[in-house]
Amino acid sequence: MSWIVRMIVVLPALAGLLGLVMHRRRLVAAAVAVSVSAYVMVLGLIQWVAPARAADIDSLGSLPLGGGLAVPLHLLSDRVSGLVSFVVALVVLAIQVFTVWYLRDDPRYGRFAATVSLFAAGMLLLVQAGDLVLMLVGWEIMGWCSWLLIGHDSERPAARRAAYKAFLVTRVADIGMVVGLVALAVRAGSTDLMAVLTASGHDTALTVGLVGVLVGVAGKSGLVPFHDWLPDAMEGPTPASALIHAATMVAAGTYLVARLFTLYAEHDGARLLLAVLAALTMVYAAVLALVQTDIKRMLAYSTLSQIAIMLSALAAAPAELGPGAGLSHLLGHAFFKALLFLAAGWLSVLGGATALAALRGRLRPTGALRWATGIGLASLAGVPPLVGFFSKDTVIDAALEGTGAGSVVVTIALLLTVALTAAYCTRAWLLLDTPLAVVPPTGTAAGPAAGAADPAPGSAAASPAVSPAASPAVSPVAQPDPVVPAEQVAVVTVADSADDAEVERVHAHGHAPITLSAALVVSVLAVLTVVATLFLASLRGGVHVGVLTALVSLLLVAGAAAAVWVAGDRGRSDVADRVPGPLRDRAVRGFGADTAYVGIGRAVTALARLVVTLDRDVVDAYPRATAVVARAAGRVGERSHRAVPSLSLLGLLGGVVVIAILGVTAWR
Amino acid sequence: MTTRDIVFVAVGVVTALSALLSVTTKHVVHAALWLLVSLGSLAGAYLVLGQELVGLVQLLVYVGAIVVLVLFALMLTRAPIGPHAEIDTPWWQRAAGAVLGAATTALLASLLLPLLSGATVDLDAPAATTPRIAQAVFGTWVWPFELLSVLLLVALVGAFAVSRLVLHREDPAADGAVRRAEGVRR
Amino acid sequence: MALTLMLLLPLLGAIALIAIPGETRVERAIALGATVVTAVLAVVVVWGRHEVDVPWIRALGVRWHFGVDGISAALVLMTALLTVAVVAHALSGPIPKGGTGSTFLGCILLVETGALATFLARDAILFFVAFEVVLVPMWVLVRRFGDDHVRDETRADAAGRFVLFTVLGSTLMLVGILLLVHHQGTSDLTVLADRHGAGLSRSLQVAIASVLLLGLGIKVPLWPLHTWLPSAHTIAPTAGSVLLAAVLLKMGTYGIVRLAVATVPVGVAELSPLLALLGVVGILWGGLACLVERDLKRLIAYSSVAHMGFVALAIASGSETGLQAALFGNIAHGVVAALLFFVVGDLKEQWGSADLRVARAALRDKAPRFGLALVVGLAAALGLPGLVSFWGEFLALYAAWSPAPGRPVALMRVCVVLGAVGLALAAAYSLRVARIVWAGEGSDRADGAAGEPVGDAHGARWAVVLTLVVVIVGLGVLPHLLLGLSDSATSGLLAGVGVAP
Amino acid sequence: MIHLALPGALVALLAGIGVYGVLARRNAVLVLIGVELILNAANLLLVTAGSRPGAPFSAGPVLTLFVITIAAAEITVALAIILVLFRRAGHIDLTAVPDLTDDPDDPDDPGDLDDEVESWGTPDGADDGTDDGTDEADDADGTAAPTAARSGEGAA
Repeated sequence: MSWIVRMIVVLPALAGLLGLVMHRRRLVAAAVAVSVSAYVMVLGLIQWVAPARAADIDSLGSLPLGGGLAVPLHLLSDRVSGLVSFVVALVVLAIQVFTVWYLRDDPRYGRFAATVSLFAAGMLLLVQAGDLVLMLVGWEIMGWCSWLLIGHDSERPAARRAAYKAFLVTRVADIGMVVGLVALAVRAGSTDLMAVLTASGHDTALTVGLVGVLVGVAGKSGLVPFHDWLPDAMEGPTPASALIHAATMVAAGTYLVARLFTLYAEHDGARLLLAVLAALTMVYAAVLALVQTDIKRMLAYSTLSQIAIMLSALAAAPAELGPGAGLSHLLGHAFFKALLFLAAGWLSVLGGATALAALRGRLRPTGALRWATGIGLASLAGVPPLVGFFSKDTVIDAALEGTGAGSVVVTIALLLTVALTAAYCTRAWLLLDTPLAVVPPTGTAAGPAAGAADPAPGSAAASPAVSPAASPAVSPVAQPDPVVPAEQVAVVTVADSADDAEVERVHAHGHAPITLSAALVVSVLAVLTVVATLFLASLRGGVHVGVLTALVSLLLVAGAAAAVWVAGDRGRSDVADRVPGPLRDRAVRGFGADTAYVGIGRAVTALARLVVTLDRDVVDAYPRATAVVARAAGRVGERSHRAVPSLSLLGLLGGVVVIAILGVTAWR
Repeated sequence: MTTRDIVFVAVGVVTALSALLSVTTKHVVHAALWLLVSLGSLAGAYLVLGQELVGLVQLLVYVGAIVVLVLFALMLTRAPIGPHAEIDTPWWQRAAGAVLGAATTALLASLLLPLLSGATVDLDAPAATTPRIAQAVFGTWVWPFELLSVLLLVALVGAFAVSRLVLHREDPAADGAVRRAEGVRR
Repeated sequence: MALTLMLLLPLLGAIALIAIPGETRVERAIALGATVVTAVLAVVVVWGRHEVDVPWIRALGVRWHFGVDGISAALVLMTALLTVAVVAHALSGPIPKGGTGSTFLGCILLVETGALATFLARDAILFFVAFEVVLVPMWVLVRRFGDDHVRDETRADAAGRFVLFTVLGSTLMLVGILLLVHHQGTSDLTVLADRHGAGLSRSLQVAIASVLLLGLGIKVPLWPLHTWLPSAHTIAPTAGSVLLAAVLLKMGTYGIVRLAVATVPVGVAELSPLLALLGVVGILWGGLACLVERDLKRLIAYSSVAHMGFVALAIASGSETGLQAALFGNIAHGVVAALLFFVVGDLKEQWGSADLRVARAALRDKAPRFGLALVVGLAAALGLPGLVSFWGEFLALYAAWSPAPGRPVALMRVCVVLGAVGLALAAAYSLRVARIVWAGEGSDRADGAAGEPVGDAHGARWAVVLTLVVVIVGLGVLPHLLLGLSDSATSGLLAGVGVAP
Repeated sequence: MIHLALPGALVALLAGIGVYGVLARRNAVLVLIGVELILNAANLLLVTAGSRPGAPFSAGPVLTLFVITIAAAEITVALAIILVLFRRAGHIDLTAVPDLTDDPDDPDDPGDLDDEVESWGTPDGADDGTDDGTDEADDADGTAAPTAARSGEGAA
């Protein structure tokens, strides 16, 4: 068993390394990436279903540290980690297969696939880790790989910026993570998970640790103050988005909190904080998802909302129920979100754009894709036989069972979110599926910039014409001199993502017709979305649906869907158009969160400039002052030695005589 | 007060007086000549002290060579003939010099006189000092002696080289321009 | 025997090289041969834990005492191996202008001699002598072989700053050593560590520790004493920068551990709040300066200030984990800074300057090998787990959170939080560099020569860079190797039971 | 019989007079006369000490001989230097403020020393031929004749 666990962690890393070495040979890179993912998936399956003990602890070799700290580098293998790693490996495999098609013309495919493998290694390490340090390792590796993946198309300034923003925001949140983990480790005297969970005493350290870890989780999972990096991360290729959003990076926070659940369950303050953040995020993100003009950004906001739902389960569930509800939503979400993203990628290739306005009605003529998207959206909305329904209702049920202020907040937010989720899913479906009227309502089309993307049929041919028209809006006109303005050299660059929201992000290197394997992958994910509830059943507390809650949520879903149906005139118009223009525009831009980030960045840059000035003029003053004084003294000394020879001789002899007199008198 | 004492005092007075004159006279050349007298009478003092050889060498080297050299130097440097007020430093510096000289004398006297007071030496017994000195020079002191000859040689060559030395001075302006041009090239 | 040979070989090589006039092929063979054999001997010496101990200056009781222990082993290995890399790198390209190649190589070998002797010295006076040996060749490297694109005055200024700062530092250190030796009656570091400050009054310990820390802090460099570093790094040739960052700075921290912590523990404990504070200010200061710094080499120099801040913080914690973290951080920074300076030095050689304002072709596509090395170096600089720097920094934060008894806990914890902020700053500046140089921010407006792709690394230079990348990843994945070396030695050092060989 | 206090007193006198001579003269040659007096004082002291009974190795007279020789060497070199000074500055007045500037144009250039050493190294003939050649010829002429004249006067 330990062999399998180690292989699960090590193999993807090796695949990443090999892929990096072999990145020029496309076929080899693809073969390595896909076959290793498949193998790891099989290993994950074995780990999940193998009839083993409840938990199995293995070590990578404890660190030889002399002090009071033990770093055993344990790997903890149990049902939960088995199931999660199986699902992660499955999603990764799907993404790898899909990528072979999606990036078939991209010269950087090899490196992309290798990075995805490394990313998977990071996530699997986090999943298998029974040690805080290993968790942090996996956590940060994912952050770094997300930087590489989001910035994959580094020719585009928006992609560079988004990658930078994503890593920086999560890294700032990781300040809390590192401090929190250090505090927890100090409290236990060890970084072993079991020791941390069973340690007692040191309430301050516990509070700092739990809150710190929460801050870190909020960063990676996109809870409210840190949420804005996630929609921007859509600048990466769609498979990367699927990877980041479905099962790995943003969900890692949930898994981490679930692993530490026993600590959180007994600490009301940290749980309340988590509950408030999650509640705020899920409603806020769902509202924003409703008005988005870009399908990938819409999915990104829906991810924010769904991740908050998972975390809310952990914040509200009673201690005896365990983290099962959150994990179950994590797994369910992994299936349908991966499905939705891959479908969106497929659709964007067909439509040549990701803007909803450009994709209107393009779903209708496609067969499998239409079904897959439908299943995905339905699952997201929480339609009964699909996995989304079960996992979501499990969360609601867990929240209802909880006590305290946190669960109340969470329950209210959950019910609101259920309705909002159904609404935006319906809207998306209607927009994508309803065939266009003969005269498209361009005048009232969403947002001012949407007019640029002409939703006329045959836009696959039109999109190359659109892209250059849109790109000047993104990057300033090239200047003749090669010197970058100082503003660009500094950390912060002007916010351009908001203007970018409407720009198509489709990859020029993806227009070939879909291959069978890629289509098959999407279909398999769709099937799994239907049946995945069976997987969840093996999880303790994984599926727990009360009749009342199911009824309430069904009513909410149906009501919201019907409302959208009516308000959107059966899909012939966009519901979001009913929102006043300026307000909607602001909502599309995320209500200026980006501006706030830029403001913070500017403040830090200003501080940095101050530091450089101080370094040059104040701290450096003392050596320079010393130099000036020394030089002046030297000059004075030199001048005094340029005297008339006979005078100098007089002085010299006078001195000699004086010294001699002193010597003689002393000798006496 | 023995005879030798008296003779020494006489010679010593001549020595000291001529030395004093040699440093105070206003004639440049007279200074050299008074030095001649002083060194010569010092040779006499050596004789009185019973060191014939030293006295002889003193006469030969100092009186015969060095003073002549000094005279040559004076001529080569176009020393003025006749009394000349400007060979001396300003009065205050001379006063300071006098004080310092007196202080030196006082210092040395205060050291030497107690040390040597009462010490007498009998020089009347005939003693062949020269052979002893010859033996010492070529026996005990032979290595320093050889070194000394090398030193003399080096000094001669050095003096020759120094007098041939040409202090090289180009036109400063042109030099600077060249250097600046080089700086630009660098 | 092997130890003596190891010290003598680079010295003889250096003398031979400096004696050789002009350019011949012999000098290359001598330099490479001497360094490679020295590196092999270093491995042998570290493996066998060799020791040499004979009387040297009897009148002063100074002994010719060299030896390896867990604290110095990794540093010795790193110095010997990195010098091979430096020499191989220097030989595979043009020797910097300013003098003959043999002088250049000779200076490198002299620096190696001094550094090895410093790390091996077991006698305080000997330590000081070895410490000083490094100075002059390093000055030559900066002054004569420095960046020839700047004015001569700039070079003179940088070299002068370097020399004056470090000489001031070592003078203060000498005062501290003399005080210590005078009061303890011996200069043998093993004996001094055994006594562990016994027989010295508290105030005396504080005085000695403050002089030693001040002197060595210049070399580290601690925060307000760091202003010599950026200019020296910017001007120095690649070899000089690498040696400066990877070897010379380490001598400062090593000296603090070996000279101050081991011999006057009470004094160091008394001063550790200040040390921690300066370290943290250095972390933040360096990180912030890197955010707007425009010269790439200066930027790496400031990041060195930040990284050495972590080491200072770890030492200030006074715990065993802290010492191990400090030693680990030392090695990590040495390797990472070496890699970055190799890459940036090569880029500067091709670009003519390392100015970030000039828009240039993206390395990612135009020079993928440099790109890879740069990205790995930057990732390591920001403390990415799985790479070598992470362990030093994480353990430093851990150690500072739970310092040894007697340290102000609250202050240290504030320092930890600020240090973690420094980690975020490190991410910001590393990615800023990556975004500009690797991903090519502004590369669309690069025209003329700036838009041309640079020649990629190849041959020996690629081998050097690749080796460093492998070491960075390898030690990051398997920190056991390095931590195992220093494990028992640090506990011995802290407990004052002598340094286990 | 002789009382050694007498030569001792003479030593002190001579040294003091020598010191005064060194300090009271502007002419460099006359300063040298003062130096000679001091040297002779030292010689006399050596002889005096050497003539005390029991002085070993005949050190007194022998060292005196040595000092006389050394003095000869010294004065040769000193006079040569004075001659050079005279040729360069046109006087041998020690109270004049000396001109010590090496190169008024660029006093801080570290290359100066190198340049000067290089120019010392060059043989006279090469580039300095015109300038210095005439100078030397001038000196040669100028020394021969007046020396004879002045030595005659001096003798008179």
